[in-house]
Amino acid sequence: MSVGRLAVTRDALALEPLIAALEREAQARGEGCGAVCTFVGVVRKTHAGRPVRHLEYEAFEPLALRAFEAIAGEISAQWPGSTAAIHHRIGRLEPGQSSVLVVAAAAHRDEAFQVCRYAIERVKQIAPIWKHEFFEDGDAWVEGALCAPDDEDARREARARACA
Amino acid sequence: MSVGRLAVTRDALALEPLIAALEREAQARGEGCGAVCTFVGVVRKTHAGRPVRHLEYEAFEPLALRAFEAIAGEISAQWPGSTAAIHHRIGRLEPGQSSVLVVAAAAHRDEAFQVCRYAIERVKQIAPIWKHEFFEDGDAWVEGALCAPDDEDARREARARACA
Amino acid sequence: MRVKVQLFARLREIAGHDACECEVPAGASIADVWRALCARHASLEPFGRTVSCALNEDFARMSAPVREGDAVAFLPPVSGGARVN
Amino acid sequence: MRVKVQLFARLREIAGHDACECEVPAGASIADVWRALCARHASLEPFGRTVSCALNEDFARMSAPVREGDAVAFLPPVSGGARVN
Repeated sequence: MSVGRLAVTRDALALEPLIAALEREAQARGEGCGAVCTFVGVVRKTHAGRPVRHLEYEAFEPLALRAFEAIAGEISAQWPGSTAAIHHRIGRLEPGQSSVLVVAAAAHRDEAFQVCRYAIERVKQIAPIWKHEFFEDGDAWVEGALCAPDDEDARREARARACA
Repeated sequence: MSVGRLAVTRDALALEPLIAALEREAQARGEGCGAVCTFVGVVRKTHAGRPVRHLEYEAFEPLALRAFEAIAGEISAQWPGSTAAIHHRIGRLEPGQSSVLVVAAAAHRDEAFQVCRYAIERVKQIAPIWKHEFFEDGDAWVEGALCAPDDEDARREARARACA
Repeated sequence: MRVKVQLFARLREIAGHDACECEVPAGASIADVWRALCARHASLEPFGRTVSCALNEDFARMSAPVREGDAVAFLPPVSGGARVN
Repeated sequence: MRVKVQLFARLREIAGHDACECEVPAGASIADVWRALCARHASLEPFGRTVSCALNEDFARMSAPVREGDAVAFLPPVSGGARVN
């Protein structure tokens, strides 16, 4: 496969090749996927009303890949037959640029939506990737919860958000 | 805008230009979208175990566009500030080809997922587009529910599927 | 008076054509047009319970009145009701 | 014994460097490495409640034992807990 499913990269993200790769994989494996759900995170112009000049994403890259692998494993266990891809960009990003892509492929749309939502929730929860916002008049690290991949409450919450 | 947000077309569908158009629009309008959720429906190799040779999608095109406009209106009313695009392909499609694209752009991911899911549920419910499956050994029209755009039960069900 | 009739998908296949004209009395509704059509194509009749309709390229109810030259479309069920999950 | 320490994001900025080495006694845990680090950078101490850690590029608990030459990474909170909606 020319496009790796899980990646942390300084390059611009591209959605179509990732979708194509998952579709080829699903076709090769069996009946092919019938539904693809994707999520793209985009840098906004403002945060809480303050104009954003740019962002810097910093990652502990090998551990981020391990986190993505853990998420892919959780997905395979809960939604057998589905596949997910996760690409996160790091470095300097301008408003309008994409910071993260998730692609989920499954036989039916219910599953595709659930897998995609679960994946992005888990990425935000456990991937060691930090966002540094630069405003006209200062900067701020965006910090939420403790990065704890084994925390069952967090997994439950991600599942709840994914499954209506 | 070079790409119309709502379309019924015999041409191959393309996701990236549609996402780019919605992002440009959101940027022009205000703070830009922070989240894009998309759905792609793909022709599967099999249906209920029977190998699919190809599909034919047939539409009442002007009415399908009216249905898409109605869906976009429902979305604007329920999720102000979000936008959605819907492209449906018609004619002959082979397994692996995309039949429908939905792109939803919003400030945050919760809303983007909801809008995308709502849009595809409504497309399946009310767009006058019919799927004709051709198997090795026969063919079948795929028919579900009555096409009733004002049916409140259907809208409620689409909302329930969209909002966890 | 005469109205134009458009048929789609399975209805089109059963009738053997995608367009025709129907003669209905003044004051007729879309439901009357459907009955006139079924009088010509008896095999359409079982679909009366699940058919929906459009009038001049907009969604309409079967009870809507029609006028000379109107375009009435009959639509079989669409796929959305099918519960695949 | 000596272990390598990696710091990220806000922790890196506060310490003023992204890597250093710490001397800890045999049998030390990652928590002991953190304490040794805080002894050198007092301003890191308030982050002890929210820090998580990795050992040799895999997730680990603060109670995990370390060995000579191990690479310990300290991670500030990630964004996922923030409730924007």
